[in-house]
Amino acid sequence: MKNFLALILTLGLGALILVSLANNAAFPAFGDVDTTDRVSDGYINRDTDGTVDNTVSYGSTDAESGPANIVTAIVADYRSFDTLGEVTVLFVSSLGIALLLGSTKQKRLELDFHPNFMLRVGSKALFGIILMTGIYVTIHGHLTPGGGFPGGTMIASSMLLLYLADDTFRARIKGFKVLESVAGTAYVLIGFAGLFLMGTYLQNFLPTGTIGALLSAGIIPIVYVLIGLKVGSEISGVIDNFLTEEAV
Amino acid sequence: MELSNLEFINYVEIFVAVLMVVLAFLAINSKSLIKSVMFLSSLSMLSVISFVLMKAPDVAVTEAVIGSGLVTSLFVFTLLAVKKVGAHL
Amino acid sequence: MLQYAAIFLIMLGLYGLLTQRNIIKIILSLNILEIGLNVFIISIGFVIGTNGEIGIAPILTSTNNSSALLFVDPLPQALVLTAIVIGVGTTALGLALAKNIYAKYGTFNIDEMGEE
Amino acid sequence: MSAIYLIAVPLLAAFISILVKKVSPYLLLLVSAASVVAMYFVDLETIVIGGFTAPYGISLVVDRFSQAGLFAVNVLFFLVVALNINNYKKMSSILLVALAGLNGLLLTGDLFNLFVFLEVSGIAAYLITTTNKKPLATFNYLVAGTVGSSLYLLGLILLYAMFGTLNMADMSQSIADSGVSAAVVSLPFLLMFIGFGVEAKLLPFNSWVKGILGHSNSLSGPMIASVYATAMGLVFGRLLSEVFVFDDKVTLIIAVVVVLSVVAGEAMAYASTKVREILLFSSIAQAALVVLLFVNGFVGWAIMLAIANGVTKFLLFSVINKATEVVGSDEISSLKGLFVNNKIIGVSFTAASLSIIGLPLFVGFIIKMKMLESLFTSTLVLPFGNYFYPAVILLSSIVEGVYFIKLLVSLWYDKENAPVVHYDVLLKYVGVVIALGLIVYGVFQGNVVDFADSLGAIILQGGVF
Repeated sequence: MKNFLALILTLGLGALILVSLANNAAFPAFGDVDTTDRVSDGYINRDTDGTVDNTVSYGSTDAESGPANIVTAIVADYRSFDTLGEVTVLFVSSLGIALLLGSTKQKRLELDFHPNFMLRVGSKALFGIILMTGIYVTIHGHLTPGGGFPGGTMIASSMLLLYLADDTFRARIKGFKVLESVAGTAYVLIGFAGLFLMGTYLQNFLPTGTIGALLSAGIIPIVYVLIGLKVGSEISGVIDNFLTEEAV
Repeated sequence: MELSNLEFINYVEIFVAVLMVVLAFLAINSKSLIKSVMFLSSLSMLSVISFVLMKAPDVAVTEAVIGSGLVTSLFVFTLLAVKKVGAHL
Repeated sequence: MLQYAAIFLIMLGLYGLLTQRNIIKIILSLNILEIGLNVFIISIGFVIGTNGEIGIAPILTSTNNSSALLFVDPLPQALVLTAIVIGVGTTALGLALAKNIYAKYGTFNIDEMGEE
Repeated sequence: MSAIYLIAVPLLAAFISILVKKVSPYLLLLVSAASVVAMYFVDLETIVIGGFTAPYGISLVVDRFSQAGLFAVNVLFFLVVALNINNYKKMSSILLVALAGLNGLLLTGDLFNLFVFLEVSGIAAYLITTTNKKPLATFNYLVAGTVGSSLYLLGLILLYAMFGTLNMADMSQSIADSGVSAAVVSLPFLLMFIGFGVEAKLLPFNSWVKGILGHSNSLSGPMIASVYATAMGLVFGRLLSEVFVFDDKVTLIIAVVVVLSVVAGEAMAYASTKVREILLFSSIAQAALVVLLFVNGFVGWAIMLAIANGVTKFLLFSVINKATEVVGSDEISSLKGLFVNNKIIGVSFTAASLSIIGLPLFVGFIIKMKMLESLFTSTLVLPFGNYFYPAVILLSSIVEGVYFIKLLVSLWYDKENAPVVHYDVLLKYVGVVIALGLIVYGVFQGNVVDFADSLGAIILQGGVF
């Protein structure tokens, strides 16, 4: 009976959304979107002054925002404050997980299976590759898809491989803590640097360079590397917390 | 008959969309928790395909690594930690 | 089509949240809801041009080299990046709580825990 | 001074605090005290972040509205922290994040940034409630909160699809300019309303409240019931009064939901025998009342009610949770005669509860009087006519009066086996100050009335400053 009510409720809500979207003249149909009507136009053309209708191209120099990847330009430059909040969410939830699951005396969780030879060797080999990929993705975040968050997670999953390969492995948590704290602090301080040098918080204070070059986009690669380090160390900490238990 | 780019995407789209709904249904209704988690993981992988179809490579990479990889492993670790105690899952 | 699927996923997630009594399943439903939401947000930014050409992924490269080309809307993608990471934060926290709950009650099923 | 410090400095302190665990409680005290002081130096302005102006970048808005909210939230936060920091040193980093999140929530002028801060402060709140040692209740809170913010995000993205902007001011401008009917935007606003309704404890979405506040301790109780409730109420009000556009049908639905919340809250408080439950049901009713005022455009008095409610609930929850921790139960019968040995606390508790009921001489009276006055004389078209809301408010006040007086009587009288609870000196001082404040502002009502009227006027005119 309760399930039936829930079914009716969700079906009703779904139908309500579908019908009211279908009859809504202001809501664009799938694919029928004009980005020039939206703020995104400014992001794509790197032209938020709105004075002249400019465009930029691959290889332009000194654009308003430097990354070739437009999504990165939004995430790490135009709406960088959101990203600071996002980093904080991950930070506070990893703190909370450590608070909920961690205690001082911990040992590795005893799993049913033990890694065999292939797994041990294979993981060690893969560890390097995944770590390199993670670092590459992080550093090239302003040019190619990816960036600090997936890059950091890849770094953390290389740690996860080490955990799986070795029954007794524990990453050095203290080092991760330092990294996490330093990266977070540096992010906030970069924001302050923008405030003192340029007048607004988190403003880019370095030259934006040539769109498409590795060394371009001002503070964005720096911010993404910091995010990558921070996310990597946080998620490694989370994985460690999930794979350990209180020693009896 | 040759398919244009758009038509091809349309067919893949329908396939992915239907499969996603089916997988979500299975994930919710499966009796075994570990199977549910696997269905969720596949659902997440399919959402990666849909992101690629809708030209969002950044999101696709992030969802593949974080949503499909990390979340699944956290679910599995939780279940493994508990399984040891000997409860029925 | 993907847009309908996304709304369907959101509703399935809500249905799961309302009906499931197992904590892991509840977190799972939450994840389904979030995936649906993310697909929906991305679908908001998808662009098909007037001649049926598909929008380009929002990255300037040496081939897609001018911002005057038809790009898909990058802003929803940036929002989804944020939403995914936030979703992982809540999921991980929920799982940690689930572990604590299991340690306390010895079950994942809410009905078997008794009234607090 | 730029208000960005109110967000960035707690965040910086939080990131540093995980390295220096020993010092982190003092860091928390220092930062939250500094935030209170910094309130006086914050300029009224719109702060640009990242060098990109409003619709493109994120901006923080410091107007009278957010200033009032910041003031209340920061002071209450500092008090809660100062009273509890010794027992909850482990929570320091999380509390720092919570402070940053709450300030960000109140300041931000961007709808998506609001979602981010909703999650930041939300996750901090879930973690604060883990100190209750009721993981299942915390889990329910987490699920409810996440669903709420997901629905908010869904509504927000629908708005973006229609109007192509995320900035609040720009959004309401484009809605007005586009000339669409209110029916077109009612779905996204309804979704956002539901999303915030979870946080603001409105009726069908507030099942988490009982588990959290019914088992709260001296940190989580005042934090969730007072600090978070004030912040959420004000942010919700900001959206309701500055962004949301409702058509008549939706207004009717909302009116029904809100009135039901008030009635149900008061009825359940009346029926309950546990002190914490009485307080939490009463705060559900109060929160619904705040939303009701915001929905119908009485912004000034809604803000005053939210703040007064935050201040009084802080005192009530602090006193009761401390007593519960000592006695081990929050049944009225086991707390009988609590104030026999704690006269000062008793007097301030009494003053706070009388103010909530709305007896003359207290601030609550003025707020209720003015509320009724503006509802009666309102030229706006209210659902169910001009007499319906005042009737609901009066009725709920009577019920409120009955159960609070009953509660006060049993807490004051019973000279035998009265429990012995030692309260902090700080709480006594704060209690006296709050009680005096309630009376002083209640007697010399000019200030309050002027302030609320000017707030309401400013905000209704649509001006930022």
